[in-house]
Amino acid sequence: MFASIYLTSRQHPRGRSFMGRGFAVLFAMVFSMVSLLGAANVHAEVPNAIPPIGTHNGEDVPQPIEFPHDIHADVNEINCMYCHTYARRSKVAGIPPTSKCMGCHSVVATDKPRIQKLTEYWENKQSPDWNKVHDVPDFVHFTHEKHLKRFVFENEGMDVDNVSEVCAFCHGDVKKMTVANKTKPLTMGFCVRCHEANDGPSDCWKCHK
Amino acid sequence: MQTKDINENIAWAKINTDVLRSMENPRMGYWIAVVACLLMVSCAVMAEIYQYQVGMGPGNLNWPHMWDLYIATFVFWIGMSHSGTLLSAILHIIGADWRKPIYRFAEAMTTFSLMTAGLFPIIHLGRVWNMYWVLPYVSDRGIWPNFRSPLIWDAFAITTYLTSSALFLFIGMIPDLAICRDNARGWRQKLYTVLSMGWQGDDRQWRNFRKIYLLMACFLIPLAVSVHSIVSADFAMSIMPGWHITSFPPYFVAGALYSGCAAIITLFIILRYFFRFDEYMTIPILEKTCKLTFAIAMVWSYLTLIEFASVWYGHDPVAKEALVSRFVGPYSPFFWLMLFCGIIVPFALAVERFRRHLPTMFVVSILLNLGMWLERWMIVTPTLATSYYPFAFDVMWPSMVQWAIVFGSFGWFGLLFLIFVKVFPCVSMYEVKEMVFHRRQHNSPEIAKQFHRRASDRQAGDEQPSTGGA
Amino acid sequence: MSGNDINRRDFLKFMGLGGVGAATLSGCDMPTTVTLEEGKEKVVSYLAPEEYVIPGIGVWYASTCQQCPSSCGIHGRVREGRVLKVEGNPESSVNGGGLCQMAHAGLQSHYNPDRLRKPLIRKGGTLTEVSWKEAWAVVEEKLAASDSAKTGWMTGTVSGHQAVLLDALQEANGSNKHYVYEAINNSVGESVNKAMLGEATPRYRFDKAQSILSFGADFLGTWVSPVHFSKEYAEFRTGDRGVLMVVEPKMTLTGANADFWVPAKPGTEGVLALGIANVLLTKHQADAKLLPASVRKLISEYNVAKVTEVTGVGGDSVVKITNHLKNHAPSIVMSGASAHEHENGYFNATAAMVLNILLGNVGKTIESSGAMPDVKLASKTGSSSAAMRLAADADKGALETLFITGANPVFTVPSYVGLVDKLAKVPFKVSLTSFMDETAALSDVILPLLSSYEDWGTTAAAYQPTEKVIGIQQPLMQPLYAETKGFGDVLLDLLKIQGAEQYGAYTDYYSYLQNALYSLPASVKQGLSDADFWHDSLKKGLIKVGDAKGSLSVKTIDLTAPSFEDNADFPMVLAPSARQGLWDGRLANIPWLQEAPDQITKIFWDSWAELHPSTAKKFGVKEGDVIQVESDQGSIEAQVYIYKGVHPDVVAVPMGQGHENYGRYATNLGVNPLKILSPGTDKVTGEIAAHATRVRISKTGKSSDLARLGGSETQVGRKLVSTVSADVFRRTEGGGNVA
Amino acid sequence: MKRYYIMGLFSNFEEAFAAISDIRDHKVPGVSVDDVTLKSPIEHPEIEEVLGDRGSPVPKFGLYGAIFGMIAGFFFLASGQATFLVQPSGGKAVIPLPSNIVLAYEMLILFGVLSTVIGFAIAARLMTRRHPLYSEKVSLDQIGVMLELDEKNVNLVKDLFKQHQVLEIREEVAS
Amino acid sequence: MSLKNVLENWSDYRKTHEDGGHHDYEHMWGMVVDLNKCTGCNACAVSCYSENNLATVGKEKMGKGQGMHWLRMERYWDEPNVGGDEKEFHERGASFLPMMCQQCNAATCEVVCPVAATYHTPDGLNAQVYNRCIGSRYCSNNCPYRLRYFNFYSYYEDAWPEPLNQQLNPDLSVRDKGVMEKCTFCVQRIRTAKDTARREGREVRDGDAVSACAQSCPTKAITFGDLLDENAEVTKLWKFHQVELGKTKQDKANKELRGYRVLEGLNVDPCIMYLDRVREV
Repeated sequence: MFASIYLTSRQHPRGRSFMGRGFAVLFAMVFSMVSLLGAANVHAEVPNAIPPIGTHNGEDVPQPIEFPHDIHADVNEINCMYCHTYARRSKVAGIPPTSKCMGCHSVVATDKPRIQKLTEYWENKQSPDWNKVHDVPDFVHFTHEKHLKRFVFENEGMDVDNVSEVCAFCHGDVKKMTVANKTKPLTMGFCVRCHEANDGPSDCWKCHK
Repeated sequence: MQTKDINENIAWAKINTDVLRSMENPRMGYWIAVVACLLMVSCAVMAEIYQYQVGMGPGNLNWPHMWDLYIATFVFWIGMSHSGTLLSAILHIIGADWRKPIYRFAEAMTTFSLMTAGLFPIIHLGRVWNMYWVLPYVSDRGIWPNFRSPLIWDAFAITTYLTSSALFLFIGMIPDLAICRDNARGWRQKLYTVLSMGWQGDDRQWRNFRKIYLLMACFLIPLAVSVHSIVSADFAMSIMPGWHITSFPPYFVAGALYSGCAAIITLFIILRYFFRFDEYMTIPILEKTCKLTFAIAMVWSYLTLIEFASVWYGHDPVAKEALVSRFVGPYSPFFWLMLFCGIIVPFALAVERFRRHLPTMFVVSILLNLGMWLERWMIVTPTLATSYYPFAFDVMWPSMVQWAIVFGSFGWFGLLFLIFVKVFPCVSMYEVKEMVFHRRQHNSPEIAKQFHRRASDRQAGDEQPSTGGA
Repeated sequence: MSGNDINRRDFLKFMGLGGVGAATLSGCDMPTTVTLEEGKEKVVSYLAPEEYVIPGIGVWYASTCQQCPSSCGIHGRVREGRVLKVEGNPESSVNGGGLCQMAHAGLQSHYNPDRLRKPLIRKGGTLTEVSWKEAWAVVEEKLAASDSAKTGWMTGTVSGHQAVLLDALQEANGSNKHYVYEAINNSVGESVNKAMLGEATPRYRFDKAQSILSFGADFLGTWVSPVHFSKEYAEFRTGDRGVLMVVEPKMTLTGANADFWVPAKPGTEGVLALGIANVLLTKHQADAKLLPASVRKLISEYNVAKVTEVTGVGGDSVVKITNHLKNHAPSIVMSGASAHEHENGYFNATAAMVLNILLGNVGKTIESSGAMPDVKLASKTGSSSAAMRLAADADKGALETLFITGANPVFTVPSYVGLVDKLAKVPFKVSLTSFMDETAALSDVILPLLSSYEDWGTTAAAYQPTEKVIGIQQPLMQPLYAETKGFGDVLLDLLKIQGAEQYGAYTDYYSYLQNALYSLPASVKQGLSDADFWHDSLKKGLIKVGDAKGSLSVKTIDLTAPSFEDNADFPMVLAPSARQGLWDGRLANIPWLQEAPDQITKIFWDSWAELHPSTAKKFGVKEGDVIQVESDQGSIEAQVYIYKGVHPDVVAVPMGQGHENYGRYATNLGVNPLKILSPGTDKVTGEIAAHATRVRISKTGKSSDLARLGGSETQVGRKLVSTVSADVFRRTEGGGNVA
Repeated sequence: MKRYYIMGLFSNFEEAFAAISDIRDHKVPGVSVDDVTLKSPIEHPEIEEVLGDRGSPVPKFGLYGAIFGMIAGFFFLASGQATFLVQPSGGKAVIPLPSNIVLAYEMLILFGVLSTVIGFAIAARLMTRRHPLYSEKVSLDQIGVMLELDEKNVNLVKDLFKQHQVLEIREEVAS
Repeated sequence: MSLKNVLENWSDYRKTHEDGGHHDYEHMWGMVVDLNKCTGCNACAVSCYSENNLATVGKEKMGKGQGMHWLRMERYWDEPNVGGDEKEFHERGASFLPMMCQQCNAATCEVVCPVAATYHTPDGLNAQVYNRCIGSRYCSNNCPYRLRYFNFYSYYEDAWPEPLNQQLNPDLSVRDKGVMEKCTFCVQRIRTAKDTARREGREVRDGDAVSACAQSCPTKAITFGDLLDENAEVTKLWKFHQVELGKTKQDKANKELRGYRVLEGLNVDPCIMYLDRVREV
């Protein structure tokens, strides 16, 4: 964990680092609180990236349909961006449209209760209202597009199939969850440390407008 | 007519009893005062709660009047705080021992007016709940306050000043607290035992005590000066006509000492009257204070005129307009009242008959303080009303919300002070004892001589000293 | 900024992602800056999105603005199914990318909280909400009962296929009672143009002109097509910069931009024009062969001295104007509301046109603008006489059913007409409107219409500079309220009631419109297939239909000298000035426009009375005092604003305020000057003489600060706006040596 | 051999000083003036002349505290500013000297004062238990002369005190 | 260690505005307002209201001077350097002046913010970070143009009754009480332009980013663009009128050229150039 501290307080050209190592000790305190909940997981799969540190145990969020991320992403190894298709093009990742689900589930596993519930939705032409799990304050303008560019598409040596590892930076290991729940703090400190470790922009107006 | 600062034949024991008496069984008047202060404070609290919930709008703050009474009153209270430093530190260093009976409450005033002043920058914030963001704490967000901002300088200066002056007050009180400890019963004794920190008046303690007291005095004087010049920087560092004035730092310092002394006179008279301190807070001491005040008043008046002159001859049209608008603009009545209270009224201090007449002095000192408060208002507001940009010219009159909070701040100050006078000795007993002792020595030189002889030819080791009587 | 080719209805069915949620900087709840509780906000996903719909990314769609009759082309930014912003459509020849404040505020009339969400019908005297079906049943039944030949329509300016359907409907009804009413109109000007040039709306070439003389034509603010004229004004001002001269009783936005602003006694503009003509003839030997002898004789009577005596305009000013006109040729002379709305309004307009003829502008700076190839699509421009006709017809019981849409006559027609009582004689009144207003309040059935951002339609602007276009009005988002319907759809339904079988085929107006566009001549379609043409025109937001260029020729002119008499009890004249922003009051319920200060006085959220300093001195009133303006028809009270932009004999009160029943933002705000107009119409056209009312003013003793933006009327010596002379400008930037 | 604390209370400085100077003049063998502690309600100006000059470390504390405060203050601000680079504002330098100097000045005083106080607390042996022979009279108006000495000298000193009109003598066995 | 950082980059951290500032600017967004074309029609102001979620505050508060007009259309009756105010009428009409934040490069507002909520971005913009602002209002006091506006109330609570709130622009925050705000040169549009450019793998071209006011101006009196872009319209205009950044007084070869910056003598170095109003005199 201390290693991570030194990583995050690494020097950048023209001293572009939020925090000097001088404050590493204080960081140690800040982090240790966070990391009591669990050590930061290191992602070897993602080159040129230092994953953000920090964990959070969010309570379970009830959803109209308990969508099993593990089955889709882990067992069937469906790429995250197959369903969350807007992520690479827009600031929002987007919840897959019901039509997309039906694309498969009109034939696949139609006997499962969840699928029947879904079909029901589809038949009376409505889409379920999902409850937002990863929410940031309204004055934070996070864009998925930019982050995917940095870590996936414009990141040589990065295999797009591993995109889930990049998603995991902020969304935790969704592969292991059924209904996603929040496992990263998503606080400003969380963002800032990652930005500074990975040489992200330090301009306030990048995120706050 | 009394001419001596103090009657040197007061027995030390009497000093103890007199002062300790003042700390006990409060009378009706005291409780009335407390209730009155509580009421004032509650007005302010209600106003602030309303403002907290609704926003700064109800205070009638508007574009371009972003600051008004809050900042003016803030400067006023900061100014008030300078008196204590003046009396205890400066006069201590130059060895004017007439300060001794009165510096204690002056210092208390310093601390409490700072505690009052400190509230205003917080009150005037649009988002009070985020006020801690001005502190330079290390957060994992990696953001810092903007150290260029004079408001941050204020934060630093005020905390420093508050810490130092509170410590100064406390350190200076330790021997007296020991006295209290030795005479008190019950909770008071417990309290004083803790506070007096095991003071037993042996020579080691006294020796270090003298050193630290002198040293802190030395620290406090430049601090006091810097604090108020920093407060003046809030204005002088801006580019606003009527604010961006070179002579502001000394001007503010002078104004601060001025209002401080005026406040001392007020409290002097009040305490003397209520606690029957006629033997300690004597007319001659009052007179000396008045003379000092008069001198400072003249300095201030001079700087005021210099400010006008410098703007006038500086010949910056915009700055000139701002100045003229103060003289003839919508706020001019208050401006002229300020000049009257600040420059004309103090001449009453020059007249001995007035100086020795307590009621007159009371009224005068109140007027001076009024003048000083108006001065601050007349610095803040007219500039906002007329500045570089004609389209933004505007006249704004503060609403009840602002007035209530300003009003309440006096209650808050009074409350702190009332508590102080009953819990702590508001006259420094040990120093009055010193004072009396010195006067005695001074008036009976032969005793002193004896000491000198015995000290000088000690190896001669001749006859036993004849004991001079105290 | 690309529109897209899809079936827009389907697209608009989709709910937006994240629903309604603009970011809010929550102040008091500190936690928001740290973490947020999960599962608080909802995320609604699409049912079946189109490829190009990317949540979080705005798409621009073209449409046409309906805020005022000049119908500019707009682009609307749509994100997650909500329209967020409108901008000018650069392709539109009307406004070419620019927009006025009223157009921007279209958003707030679309999202207005006071929009009617359900139909209302009058049950026992009070209007009560019912379902559309129920309301429509009432309409059907009433129509069946009534004599369809006695069906009247009062509308605002209508054009395009709505106009086509409306005509068809009235035809089916066998009725010709269509009253096109606009309180702010150029009807006098149009009739004069028609009479003298043979074209109601010729094209004014400001870009070509070197000098403009305007008799109260506020072409930058409220006259005909403000945004278009602003665009041309910019060209007029660049290069070898032209000179703008304005003659009007009260400074309008145009006057505020004039190089030379002259107030003339109200109504005497024509005389001033003749005076200028006189100077032209005597000093500049202008060629007057186009003018009949009678006119020349009349002109010769009006020498400078007499003109000064009648108009109160100094002789030097007359000469100055003339010289400018002469030295900066070619020129344009125009006349507008404050010159038209008099009993001798026609005379004033004619006199202005006479100047054009004398200066040889006709054909140079005043060109023929041709006509719509398909006349049925052409715009039906409004007039105020229409309201008088309506009142008369209603009075003599010629109307059994009256449909009112796009107009609020009860608010804008002077009270002396007694329109309220006369309308009471019409047994069945239907209002087609999005808002409850004074007129709707009187009707028996109110059918809420879709907003202009939800509805389909086509519009042909009355004033069209280059080749004629039809503006496409396409929905920018799905309707907010289920119980509302488009104007076109209502017309179709009515037609179906009338059993006009050729319309039975169309399920809704959308299909009708699509079909109508398909059936446009191939020349218009530029050889595109129907579908492509449809998509293309949706994308552009307009259809170029080409034009039949005509040519202008000076027709017969005849002038009769007017006479002016003073009125001792009512020494002053009321100028109910139109204000760009609230228009004729129809936009008064839009907070943006109420909060945007008036361009001249910088007063917001209120009415005011403008006085000249000398007048104010005479009556001993100062700024902010409340004065009473009294005519023989009643009186109004307003705060005084004093400046040197108004004629000393004139008190100017803007129109648009003083609503009694028009939404939360407009009701009980300010006063309505139109209410106290005294009887009088233009002798020739019968237009209401709104600028001719004689009034007297008196102090009420009340006084308060004006609700006005800005602390100073002057720059107090700072160099904020610095002015250079036109000569310098021409030296440095004239003749095309620009960056 | 037992050690004793002994304290004599005098009515005024003269007598007390007289007693002390006798001790200094070795009137009592084996008792030096350095064992003498003087307890008084006020500080006598010429006290050094009697007890000899006993120095005080407090000023050093003040000095070092001040120096530390200034330097640490400046670099604390500077490194804060240097690591918070979104801050460039108003065309001013990232590390602006005027403001940093002002703030360093405040830090100088703050730390100066704090360390002075700490120094005082240490040097003056504050927050230690009061001496068993402490007497309230000292805080009132009497002067105490206290010695620590061997049993054999106790009576000699008592006599000495008595010579100088001592008002009261207290003694206690030192632990 | 950051102390090392301080010492290593000392000279860099000591750069001031006169030395070209600490940033190596990527863009320098600037504007030209031609007062000869401006008719004072207010379209820009309302466009700004709709683009930037500006709250309408109603008659009473607006009258008290608590309005939120980021872009205010000013109107003056006098013509200081032409004279003629003593005439009986305002013969040369009014002087209109659209006033929005001047995005000063040496902004006095930035210096005094206690929490650095306002600072200078690498785009040469004068940023205001709403969620960092604590509402000391010092910036507004120190703005010579008085172009900063404060949320004296929670305006958003009653400025957008349902469904008006559906019009709010999700690209920027809606401000709550106690926060200072001001014209941002439509930073959200600049951001969109940059993103699009990046998506298409190219540099930002002139005209990609247009502020709401510039876009809606009927007479195109307002030109917006990047002053570092040689081909940008603004840059050309600034060149043509021989106005340069970083000067307190423009020494023009041709004194008759119209370009000037309001109150530029104050050395705040605004990024908006105004062109003189022109009249026949």
